[in-house]
Amino acid sequence: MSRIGVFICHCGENIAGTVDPAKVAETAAKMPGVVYAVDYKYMCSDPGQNLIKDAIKEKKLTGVVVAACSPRMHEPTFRAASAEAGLNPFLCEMANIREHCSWVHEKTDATTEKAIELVRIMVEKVKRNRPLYPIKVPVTKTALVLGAGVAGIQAALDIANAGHKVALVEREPSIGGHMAQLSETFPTLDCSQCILTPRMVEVARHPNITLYTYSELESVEGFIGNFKVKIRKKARGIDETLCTGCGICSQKCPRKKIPSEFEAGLGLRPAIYVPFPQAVPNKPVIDRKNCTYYLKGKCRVCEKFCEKKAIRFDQKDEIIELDVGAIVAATGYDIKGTDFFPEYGYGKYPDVITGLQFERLASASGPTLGAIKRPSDGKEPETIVFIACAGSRDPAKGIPYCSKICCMYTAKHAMLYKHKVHRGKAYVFYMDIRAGGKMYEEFVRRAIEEDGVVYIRGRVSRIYEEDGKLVVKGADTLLGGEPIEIKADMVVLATAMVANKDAEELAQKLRVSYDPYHFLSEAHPKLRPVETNTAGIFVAGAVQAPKDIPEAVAQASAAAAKVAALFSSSELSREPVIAVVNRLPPPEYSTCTGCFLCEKACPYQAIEREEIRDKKGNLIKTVARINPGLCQGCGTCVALCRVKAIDLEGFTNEQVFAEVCSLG
Amino acid sequence: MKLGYYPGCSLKGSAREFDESILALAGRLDLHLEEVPDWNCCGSTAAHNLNHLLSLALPARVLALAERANLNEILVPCSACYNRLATAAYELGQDDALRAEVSGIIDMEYKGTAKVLNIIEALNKVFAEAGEIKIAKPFNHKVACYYGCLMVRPPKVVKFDRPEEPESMDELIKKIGGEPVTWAFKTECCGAGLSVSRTDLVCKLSGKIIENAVKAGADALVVACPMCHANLDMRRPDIEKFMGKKYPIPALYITQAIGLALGLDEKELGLHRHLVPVILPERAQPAGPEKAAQEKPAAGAEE
Amino acid sequence: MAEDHHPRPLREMLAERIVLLTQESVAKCYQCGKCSAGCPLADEMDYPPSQVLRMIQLGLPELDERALKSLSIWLCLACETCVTRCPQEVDLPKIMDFLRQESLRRGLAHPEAKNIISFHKAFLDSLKYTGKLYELGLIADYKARNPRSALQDVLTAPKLFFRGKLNPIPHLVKGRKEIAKIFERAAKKESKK
Amino acid sequence: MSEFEPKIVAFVCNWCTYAGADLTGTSRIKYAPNVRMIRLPCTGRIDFMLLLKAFDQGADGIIVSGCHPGDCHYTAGNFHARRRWIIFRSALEFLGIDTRRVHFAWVSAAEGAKWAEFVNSVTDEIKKLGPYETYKKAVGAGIE
Repeated sequence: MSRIGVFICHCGENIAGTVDPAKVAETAAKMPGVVYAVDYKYMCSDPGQNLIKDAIKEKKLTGVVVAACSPRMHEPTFRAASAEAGLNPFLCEMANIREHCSWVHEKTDATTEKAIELVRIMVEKVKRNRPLYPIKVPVTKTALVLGAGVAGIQAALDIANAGHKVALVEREPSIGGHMAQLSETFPTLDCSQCILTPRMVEVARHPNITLYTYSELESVEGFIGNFKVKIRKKARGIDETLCTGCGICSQKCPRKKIPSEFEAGLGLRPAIYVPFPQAVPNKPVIDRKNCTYYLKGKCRVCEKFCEKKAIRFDQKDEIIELDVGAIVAATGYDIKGTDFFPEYGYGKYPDVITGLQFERLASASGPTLGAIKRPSDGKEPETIVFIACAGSRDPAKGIPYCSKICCMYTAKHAMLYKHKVHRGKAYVFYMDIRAGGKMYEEFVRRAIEEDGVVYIRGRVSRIYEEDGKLVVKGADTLLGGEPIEIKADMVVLATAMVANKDAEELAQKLRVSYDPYHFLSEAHPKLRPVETNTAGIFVAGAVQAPKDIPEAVAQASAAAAKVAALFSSSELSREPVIAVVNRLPPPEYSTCTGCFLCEKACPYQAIEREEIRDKKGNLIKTVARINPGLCQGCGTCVALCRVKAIDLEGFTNEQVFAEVCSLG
Repeated sequence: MKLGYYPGCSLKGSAREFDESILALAGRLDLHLEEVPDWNCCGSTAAHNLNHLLSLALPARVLALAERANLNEILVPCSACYNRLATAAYELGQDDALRAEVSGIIDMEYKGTAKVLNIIEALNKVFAEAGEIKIAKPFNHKVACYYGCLMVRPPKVVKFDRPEEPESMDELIKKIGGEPVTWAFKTECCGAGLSVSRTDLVCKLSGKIIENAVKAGADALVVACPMCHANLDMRRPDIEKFMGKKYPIPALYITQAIGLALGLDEKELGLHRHLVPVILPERAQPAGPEKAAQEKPAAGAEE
Repeated sequence: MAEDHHPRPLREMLAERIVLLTQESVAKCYQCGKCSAGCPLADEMDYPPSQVLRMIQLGLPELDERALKSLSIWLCLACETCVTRCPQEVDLPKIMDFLRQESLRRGLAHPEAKNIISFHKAFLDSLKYTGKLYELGLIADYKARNPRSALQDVLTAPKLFFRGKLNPIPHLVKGRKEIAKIFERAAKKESKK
Repeated sequence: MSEFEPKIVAFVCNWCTYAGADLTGTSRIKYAPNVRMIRLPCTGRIDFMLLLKAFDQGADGIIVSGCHPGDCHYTAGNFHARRRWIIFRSALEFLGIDTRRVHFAWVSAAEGAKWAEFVNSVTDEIKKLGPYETYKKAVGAGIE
């Protein structure tokens, strides 16, 4: 027999102004199961809370209803109070007679009548409440970081330095990502590799970081604190333990004319190669698509010359299984090529290049050792044109959004060109200059005022070749849209920053949502920028949206902080408001018939299949089981279950129907 | 193969050699052309400049007549007419209310079933059906294929192979043993509509086109539009005056080029009607036959 | 467009009439200038295409009028280059067609556009009666309207004639009555816009 | 008995509509006192037998309100609710239940005013329809 206490709050005049608390208390006292009902000026005040605590002790209450403001306001307060008095906090409910009653209705009997019914509803519910206990989930204190560009590296280092293990996975043969390809970085013009390579080395040396290069995520299972992931370690074709990285294999490899990915196609590499000199790890891979041995079945020159006998032509991909507690996705971005612009020659002009290619030209370690030479004939361009928004802000042919970094790197490119080719002429066609950021606007102004880069406000309609020059047909909208024709030697397109081709696939593997452009979605655009809608999975860098280096690094550190917080205790506890599938003694075991309609409906893949077997191990029946770690308690499965085998703690069918019945 | 045929006004007048060469080809490639009965002018630039509804109604009448005559595919050689008809079909296809209104204006129901083909599409169809074409006299010349505006733009209406630097005409030229040059003005505007009223502008635009073709080393300009031809051929004296420079390079219709390759007679193809005499320099090493041979798979691929 | 039969005041904002009668929104244009950059005649125009559009975007009567008075709208060749390359897919040629017709409705056409317009008019008039273009007649008519152009083409015309490119007699459409009707109806409806 | 005061039961989700109704309160927007709110984690939790139960208990009208499409706190619960309702509606109609008495809405946590308007409009409509006698007769359960 339940013993419910009802506590009606005046909230000063806020409730008492339109509702008659005394009458509510009086009527509540008569409700079946209610042993005590009282009204008080401010229930949330200390004396108010003591009133409740004392009543719980003296009246041996089995349930408490506080009729006051919205539970979204003070439920924690009163549940804590109940707990202090030794009552399970989930046996305390609130009737919202302020926001839903006194504040929205006139001072009439109807209003008091409504307050009474709201109380009755809650009384009927709380009678059927069961004590609940927070769910404890163990946490594996190892983080998986996907992608070892600057964001991934930063996240990995921060987590590792917080004292946790990190598995860092990179699909390319070396870590470093796009940043390793850059020449100098805006707005400080410090050399990209000079600031990045120390971090790369630190990653390689860090005792808490295990590096998986030339590896990709195969699959993810489990939930926050308890993910099981499979990593595919692609066959490098060498024994990394033996290889010293001496590089003789690359020198001797007869196939040397393969366009280098790292050089953005402007340089060449052999079939067995290390992407760039500072690569981490400094171990080669065999490019099986281009290796003579794999194509023709003979050659093996590298094998002959390798003193350590480290070449392994028969090496197979390896699948590595890891248990991790959190995942940081930092797989970065891709850029559109020059080939999708009909009006810019469908990429057929060798001297129309992308911004990334220009970075390689300008890089001291690049194919031209930092000299600006045009790809077609290696001549130094006397006139160069930069085109911003090449694909960005172009719903018709490109992408509608702004790629964010182009304004800055275009200014940088023009500046670098002027520094290297003093007498050269540099023009930038732009629509707007978006230089929001510390020292950014100043940087752009410097390019214009000190380095004499000419900015022309207008988009380029067409590029074509005539008399060995690239004719750039633009217009200057500041001259009233006057057509401007520039005969250039080289054109650099600030092509759009887009999501990786397989970003969608990654999102699906991770079970996180993504936007129409296939960038991964953050849990909240303002307040949860590094979490995803899947607990325990975080985003860092351009995988979430176009970003420059400072932003990517900041977000990476933020994600690392979130991971560290998650790892700060060996267990995490969650609200016990989750679904459960009933269990009965044999021979039923459960009313669940195993139709698994719920399985498809569950947004969190929280429904598992449990096989019930007899002692001999023969399968008796397969029933649904809800993973308490994954379930978020939406109750969709409950409503869906035809046989009412599933119920939602805190909102059980019994409770909800009782609430409805109390209206009768 | 049978196609509806809408020659349009210019092919019955200033561009009759286009008409003649098409009919000559048709004879040779067993293409049966059935003229749209009692067709009228498409309204051309004038109509869509001055009266939107008229610019839809005039083509709509032509299309409706074609529908009545059960011609569901109509060859429209003149790019200008082709563009007007295609645009009308497109706009009326988008908006039923408008279609009803226009049907009212022309006193005929326009259903929107008739499909218009430009000359390149039609030729590709014919070649595809003919399979192998016997090249009597490879058109062994360096050719600047000039597509102009109205056959390739706007993409959402005409759906040509590609809006910038199209290729299908170059492919045809290769098929007949010619050598298309890469040049920059394939789809630049010649000044079309202003031919009479602002000849000065036409000279400027067409001048640039001829200049670029010559620079690219072309022996001949090949066109698919009477307007373009008028400006590049008839206007040549004005252009030469404007540019202060002589341009002997002839401008042929694609159909004439093909005709020559198939060994048709020059008169039959109306070459004598050009203002700029069609004199093509003989070229050494007839790259023609094997070029044509190479193209066979391509021809197959088009079926 | 079918619902626009009733006359409406010509004074309302041009941008609104454009949306109403061509379903094109000038607000889509973000003034990148690509149309002006690619327009074959931009340098001949008093205002390059992007500027004409800009005037209309502001929605000020005096600028609306300036756009309608511009020579640019008459020089536009409808070569469709702009719309083919416009990142925002603004159908400028369609808008230009509208502006020309509107400028005639309001009697604001640029004086220098006189012979362009009279050529178009001559063209349509000859159509109205023949149903097909009668080039010789057209040229004659056009020259009658523009005495200044009388000497133009006197050298070319005979050449064409002797090459059989100019027909002395017009081709006539049988359904000439229908054609005339089409002209009347269309004119009536357009004038009501 | 003066004017007929309908009894309306509202099934609302905790994250959007319940919070929205809270906002109606904090912004002191007045609305008809006829509605009784049942708080659920998500409209996806709503078992439509609850609606029948509510009618059973003498409800004259029912409101089901949750997050806007795409805003569901649980990503898709509100869609499940909608889909299930489409099926359930025909069932109700088959049973001869007046579906004009069941109202759906999307009210976000920011739409306090909308909630008030919605409740008022539903109340007015139910008033027009009058008390749900037919149901009461149908189930033969005379409620007060």
